[in-house]
Amino acid sequence: MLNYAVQRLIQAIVAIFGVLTIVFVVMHLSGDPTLLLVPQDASAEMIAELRHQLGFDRPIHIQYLDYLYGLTQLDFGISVVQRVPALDIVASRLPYTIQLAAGALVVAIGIGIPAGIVMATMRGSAIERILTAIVVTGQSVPTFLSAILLIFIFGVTLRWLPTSGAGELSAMILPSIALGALSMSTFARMTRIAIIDELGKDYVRAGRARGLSLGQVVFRHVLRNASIPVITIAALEIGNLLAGAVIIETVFAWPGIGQLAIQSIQSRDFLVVQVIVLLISFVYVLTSVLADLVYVVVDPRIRLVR
Amino acid sequence: MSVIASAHAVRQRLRRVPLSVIVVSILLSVIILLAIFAPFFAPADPNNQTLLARLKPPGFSYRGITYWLGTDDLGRDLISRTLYGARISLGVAVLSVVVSTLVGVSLGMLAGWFRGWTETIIMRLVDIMMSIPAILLAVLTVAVLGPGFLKLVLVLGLTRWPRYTRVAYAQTLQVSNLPFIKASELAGAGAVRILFHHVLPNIAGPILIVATAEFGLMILMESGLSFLGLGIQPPSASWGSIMSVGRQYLERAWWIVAVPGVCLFLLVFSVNVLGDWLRDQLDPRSRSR
Amino acid sequence: MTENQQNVLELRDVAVHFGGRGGLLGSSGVVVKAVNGVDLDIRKAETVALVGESGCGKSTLSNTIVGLQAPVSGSVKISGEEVVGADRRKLNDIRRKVQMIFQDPALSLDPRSTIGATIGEPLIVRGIVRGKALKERVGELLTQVGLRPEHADRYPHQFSGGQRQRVVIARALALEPDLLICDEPVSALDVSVRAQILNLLVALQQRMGVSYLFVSHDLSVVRHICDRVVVMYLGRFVEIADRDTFFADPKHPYTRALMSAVPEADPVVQRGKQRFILQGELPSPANIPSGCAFHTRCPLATEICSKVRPELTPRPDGARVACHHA
Amino acid sequence: QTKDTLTIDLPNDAATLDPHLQWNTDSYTVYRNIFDNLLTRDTSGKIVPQIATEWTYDNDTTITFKIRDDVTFQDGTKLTAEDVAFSIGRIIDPALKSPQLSQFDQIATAEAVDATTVKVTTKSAYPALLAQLVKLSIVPKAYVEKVGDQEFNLNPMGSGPYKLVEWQKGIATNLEAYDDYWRGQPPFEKVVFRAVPDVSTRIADLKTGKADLVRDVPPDQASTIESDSNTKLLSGETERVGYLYINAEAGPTKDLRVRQAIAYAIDKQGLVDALLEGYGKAVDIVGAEPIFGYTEEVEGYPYDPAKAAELVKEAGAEGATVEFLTSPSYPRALVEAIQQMVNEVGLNVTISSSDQATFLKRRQGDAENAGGMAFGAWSCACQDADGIIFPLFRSGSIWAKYKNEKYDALVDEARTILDEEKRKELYKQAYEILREDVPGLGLYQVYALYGAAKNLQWEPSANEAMFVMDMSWQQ
Amino acid sequence: MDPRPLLSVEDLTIEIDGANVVDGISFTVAPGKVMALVGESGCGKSLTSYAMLGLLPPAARRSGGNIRLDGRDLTALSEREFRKARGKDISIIFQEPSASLDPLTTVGAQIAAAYRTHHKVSRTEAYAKARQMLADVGIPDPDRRLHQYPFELSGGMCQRIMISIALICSPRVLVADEPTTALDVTIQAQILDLMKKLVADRGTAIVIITHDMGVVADIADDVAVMYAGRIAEVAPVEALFEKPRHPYTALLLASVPKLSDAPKADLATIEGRVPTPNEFGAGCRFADRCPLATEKCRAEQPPLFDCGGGHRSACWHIDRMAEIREIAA
Ligand SMILES: Nc1ncnc2c1ncn2[C@@H]1O[C@H](COP(=O)(O)OP(=O)(O)OP(=O)(O)O)[C@@H](O)[C@H]1O
Ligand SMILES: Nc1ncnc2c1ncn2[C@@H]1O[C@H](COP(=O)(O)OP(=O)(O)OP(=O)(O)O)[C@@H](O)[C@H]1O
Ligand SMILES: [Mg+2]
Ligand SMILES: [Mg+2]
Repeated sequence: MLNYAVQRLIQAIVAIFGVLTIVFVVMHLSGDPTLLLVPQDASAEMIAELRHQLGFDRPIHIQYLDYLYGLTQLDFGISVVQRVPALDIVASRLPYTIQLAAGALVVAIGIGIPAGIVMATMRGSAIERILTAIVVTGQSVPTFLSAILLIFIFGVTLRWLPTSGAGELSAMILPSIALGALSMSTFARMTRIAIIDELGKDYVRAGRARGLSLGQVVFRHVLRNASIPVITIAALEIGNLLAGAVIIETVFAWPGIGQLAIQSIQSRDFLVVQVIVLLISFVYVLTSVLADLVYVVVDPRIRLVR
Repeated sequence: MSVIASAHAVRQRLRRVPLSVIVVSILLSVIILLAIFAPFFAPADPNNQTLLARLKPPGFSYRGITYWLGTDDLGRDLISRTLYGARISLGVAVLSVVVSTLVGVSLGMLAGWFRGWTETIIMRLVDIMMSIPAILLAVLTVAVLGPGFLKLVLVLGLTRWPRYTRVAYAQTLQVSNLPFIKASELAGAGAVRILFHHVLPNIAGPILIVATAEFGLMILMESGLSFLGLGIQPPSASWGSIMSVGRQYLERAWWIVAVPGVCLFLLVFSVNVLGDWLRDQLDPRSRSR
Repeated sequence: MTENQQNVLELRDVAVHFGGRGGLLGSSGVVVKAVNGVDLDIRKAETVALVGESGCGKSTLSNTIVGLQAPVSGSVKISGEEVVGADRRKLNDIRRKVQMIFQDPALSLDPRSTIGATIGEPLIVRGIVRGKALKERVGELLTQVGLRPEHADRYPHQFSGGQRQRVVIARALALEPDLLICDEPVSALDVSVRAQILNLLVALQQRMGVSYLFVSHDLSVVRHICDRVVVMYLGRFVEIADRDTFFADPKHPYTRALMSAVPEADPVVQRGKQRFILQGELPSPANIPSGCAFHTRCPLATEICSKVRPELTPRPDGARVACHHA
Repeated sequence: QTKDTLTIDLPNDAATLDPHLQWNTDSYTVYRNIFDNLLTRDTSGKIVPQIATEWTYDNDTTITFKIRDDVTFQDGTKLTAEDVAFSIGRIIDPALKSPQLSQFDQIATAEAVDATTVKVTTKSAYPALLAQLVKLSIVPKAYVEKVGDQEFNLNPMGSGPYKLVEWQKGIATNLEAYDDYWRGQPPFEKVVFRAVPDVSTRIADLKTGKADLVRDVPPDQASTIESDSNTKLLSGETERVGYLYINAEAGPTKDLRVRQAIAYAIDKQGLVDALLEGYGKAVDIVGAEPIFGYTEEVEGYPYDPAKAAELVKEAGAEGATVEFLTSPSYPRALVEAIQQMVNEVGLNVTISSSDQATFLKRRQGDAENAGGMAFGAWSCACQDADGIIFPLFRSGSIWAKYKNEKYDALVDEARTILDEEKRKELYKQAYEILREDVPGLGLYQVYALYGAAKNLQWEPSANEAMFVMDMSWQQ
Repeated sequence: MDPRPLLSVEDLTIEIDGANVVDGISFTVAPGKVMALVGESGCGKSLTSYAMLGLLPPAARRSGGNIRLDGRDLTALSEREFRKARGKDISIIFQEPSASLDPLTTVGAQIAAAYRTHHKVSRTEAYAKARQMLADVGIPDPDRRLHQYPFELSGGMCQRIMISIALICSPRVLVADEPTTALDVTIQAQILDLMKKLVADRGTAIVIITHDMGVVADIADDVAVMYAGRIAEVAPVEALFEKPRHPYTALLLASVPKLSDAPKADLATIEGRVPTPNEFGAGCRFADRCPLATEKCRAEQPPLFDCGGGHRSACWHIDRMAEIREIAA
């Protein structure tokens, strides 16, 4: 157990550090924000002056060390664009992101897993075909299109739901569906595969041999066994939902991390991007630890050794 | 007798292929053929603009040219653009899947075979890459590398490889404990030979499955980048970029999204059905004997 | 058994352990002592059977002999050459003289290679023959194991289990080894096919003078094929004897239990047999009982057994047994 | 049925609310409703008093402003000349690292002479001073000094018609009427600026009544707004000009004939009619009607593809590759249309679209790497030719990939004299040179398009400002 | 044979892809008796056992014959009724004991659940019953074992658990599909002894499927030898071993090394291989490999001839068996 904790900690530090470094380097290779900040009629000297003031004229390794030093002081820096601590900016968006990710997860899991179960147990039926079509639709419509279609149908035409924003609870529904659709497909496919795998195992036949119906075997035994691969993708999907929502958040004007991330990248607001990336890789590590713990709960064979 | 028997076996196997798989394979072949031979099938130059014929519905005729599926916002023929767009969408998807497979599988096999430090470094790198959301990484890399078809392929390939590495790694671990691999080692075969002659062919199945799933995703990723203005360079078009233009005209000109949208659906649908079928085929339990 | 015959295999105090040695991030720390200090010589054209329960270390020992597994201590010599600590090049040289046949023919062949490619692999990678000569050699080997040269283009799944095991044997023979390690070569096969493979192994030995280390738990097979029997329990040898001595007068209580547990294919004999059924199961090799490892299940066990480990000691009839009470 | 809240959808939220930091459209759209400026422009574009009541030039470099004495900040304190001088001094202080510094760096000092008088001195004669001061917001000295720069950005306070209630960064800015506003009661109780990046969503918001006013409607979408019974389209001719930059210092376009060929190749009217759906007006110079220095006397290039092709041939540039830089911020369709037009006369134009930062880096970098062409839509929000053609074409400026000493001299002079007639003449000459050399090509005057609720009354202005004070519900 | 067999399989035929993989097999089992079904891999033994439980895989279909348990035709039951019979009237255990248990549930819960499937009792009662059952199958310290997971138990232990599950509702027939193949010989001996004891104590009829002639010799009362989906020979165990009446059986027995053999002498073998279902001809399926085969064998399928004493054989040449013994020797 202790061994596990130590290992996970080292892994987490390595991963987060690696992510930071990669993003830092790539970001700085892509230019700095000075040009975007100055008015269009600024002169070359003015730009150079501002760049100097902001410290972007220093060699990249110096900037990097400087940044790392800041981190050791728990100082995440101040956004050059917004002149506000980068951490505050990200923190203010976090609740929205969590809301949306949770909504999407509800859609993805709430629809995806039952659909996968049905598809696995009713192979060859009409219901399976209908579900397959739904699942494939989720996988083949670009989110920028599905989002605007949802807005037009449920917002503009039917007027059932708000078209944008993050105020009321009802505003969450459309973005959750749009964002959850792709994950829903992933869950449905993985669940289907996991269950089909399990259905081929001997204990299923053994269960039926002692008088259980297929449905009973599925609910008593198969689901639990099939949950392990599904937990694995669930952990991966949560990370994806946080920042994978770039386009959805843009279209729905949902003020989450995804939208912030893309805007910060576009405006080269380095420090904000770094905080976001830090946050996401942290969540990633956290969810995979969580997944490990869930494995242990679900599967007595698994011990926290690795 | 053996000839007869094998012919019989082939017929038997074909008989077992479900109708849906056959239909879908034909569909896929048609899409691929249309894409490859786009210049033959396209009724018009996909980049030829006629500003006076913009946003016209299917069947519209102007100066003796009939636009069977309508025109886009610059008065270009939508069939032709969709056909040529297929080349780009498929091209990006196929090539980026190839790139990520090459990178991912090689690394995965190395990690699984050599273990130790190689394994630690590669698998930690995988962790790192997986914890940066692909779309952000892609946007960042496009910003550095600049846009363009090949760069796009590179960007998508280089952001997606960890998925393959994971699968290849796990599979290699499994396969490398099998007696036939040990037998090869005893025969004196080196790591390279074993990995390419014995491990790779035997882990190809699961990798193929990942690749089919990724294939559709790559097309979506490309269209996402197109939406953000970082995809394929105009005037070339991918299905994604046609749709991202068309979404502004949902009310005025629904056909702009509908035509590539339907194509994309059919493509992803076909690939998925094939992938699932393939998966079932590779599953030893579903094979008789 | 003439005196001046050279030993094809010499094992001296070989021990193989798993796990435990990991450093900072090492695994659980449990050490599995799979093989614990064994000595064995195999002479030319001799068949030695290694019997014992599942998990007692038979496969581990086999793997160690061919160099697939490094021992923690001891020496393994094939035809006088040391395997332990040999570099890759040397090991490859030594491996020409020792090959292995695995238990499951279905897993021993690469399903994606033709059997011709599989059999030819050792010849190709060592650059022994190429092109047409290779084809001929493969054909020859196939004929030798009772298959036809034209089978070379087929894939494993086109063969039955027995045929596959013949292919495996052909591959092992390609380098004309002095010693063949057969790790349960027939236990996955059907009864009638088993006989074919046993006949083949016997014929090959007579023709080529190859020695076998024959791992099995089927005593009737062992009795049929081997010259000498070694019984292994939890990583140690507990009895070594010539076949006739062994079957006529098994001495170690474990050996006797084993013999009475193997059902005879004859209802009259089988039902008339005096049964000596062991209670309990094989202890875990990660946690080997003190003293004589068998004392937990032994009907003869006394106090000394749990304290002092008996050494292999020679008996008048030539057998060597590790037991305080035999 | 009039509501007391006005909701405005902008593409982005304000980056900062400290008016001295950012000069991007979305930020100033918001904060200019919180602050008053020293000067402002009326709907016709004329510079008129706001906080300053009158001003006199003491000499070419000194100007004295008279300040209103009836203005209070939103905390009730009086706005004095002290505050005005502080505001000017603050923005030119390098310690603030204001990106706007370059707009005001001609100012040497600003001092309060008495409670209602401020004296500003410039480094040299600077005719654009007043136009620049239109962009200067007056901040309360005492408050800023008390809370500090960072806090002031988060909780700004000014003398404008609206005060900040809540700033949900990146989401929305909520304002509330300042009842004691010196120009009278503001028209709406509350104003909300929301950030809605996607134009289709903004339009959907408008149609469903979630927003009352939306900005940046593309001409293509005008008809869907007009056809909806709840919404209407507001359009305003602006000082913004759509132009094509042509690299005169590198690549095939270094050859004058090629640049001229490009000028002949483009059917401006066609672009305006088809892609802008008429919301725009073709121009012959790089400048639109509302600017000072605009002239109709410079002749434009007619659409003449045959002539263009001939010029290309003459220059031996057939099939020469011209890189057309662009970014997602510019209208893609327009870029593609221009590409085809230029291709048709024998050049080979390839589009390179990258994100805005990269685009700027290349466009503003050295000529070799700055592409052959780029589209731009320029407004200096100062309604003066100086704010356009000086930064764009004066050699040495980051945008200019062109050098003509005669031209440089003309624009240099024009920015240092105050005589309006003389300046007009200088700009006319400058435009003649630009016409001849074609380092850039004016395409059209941009019309700003807004979607509005049917009962919203507002007249968009040429400088694209959105003063809520000028809006009201229709009775 | 016993006048009132408990289980009788009559003319059972199972079809896969249009081929009769199991083709008209019949045998009966009396209460308290052990019937062994032997034959090479792939000859249809497992399919037969699945058919007895009504659990054929989707690809397979029972195309003829029926299975009677105490006179009741199981094949006529609806799926619902069959479900009631499974575990209560007829039970099965499989080759891989650990794979047949749900890895994520404690063995106690699994045994108790098996009881509660057919009896309306409280959880505690079911556990008590489970505990009793564990003690019956000779598991030491049953209270602790109840709360362990399958992975914590050895293969032999798991097989005992499987037997507990199979027997907890006191079925009258137990089908055991290669119950000891995956186990060590010492453990195999324990399990076989346990099964013998159960037969003696409870009078359960057992159908044991195996390809190990030693196991047959040890436990069976009667033996049915299957070849390529058909029954080749049925006989009481001693009779079969002593005097096989089918060439296949004779050769099979001869291929097992015996005490009497000289060491390293050639063993008898059967040339060729078992035909696959799509290679089945019209005649005797063993004809291609049979040293006695004649034209008639290839053309006509032999019926099961009664040779007296419960011994029946499907061979046209029962009278020439001496020749075979010659060959085998
Ligand atoms: N790679 C390994 N890591 C850890 N433990 C191992 C490893 N390989 C084998 N063991 C353990 O070593 C012991 C001996 O295993 P081995 O495979 O040699 O037994 P065996 O006698 O061949 O058994 P079987 O008859 O089942 O083949 C077993 O307890 C096994 O679990
Ligand atoms: N699910 C299935 N789909 C297709 N064919 C099957 C299936 N199950 C069994 N078969 C075929 O039916 C035949 C009989 O199979 P069965 O499993 O009954 O053999 P068996 O006698 O039990 O063999 P073993 O001793 O190897 O267990 C074989 O040829 C097998 O290939
Ligand atoms: Mg082994
Ligand atoms: Mg079977």
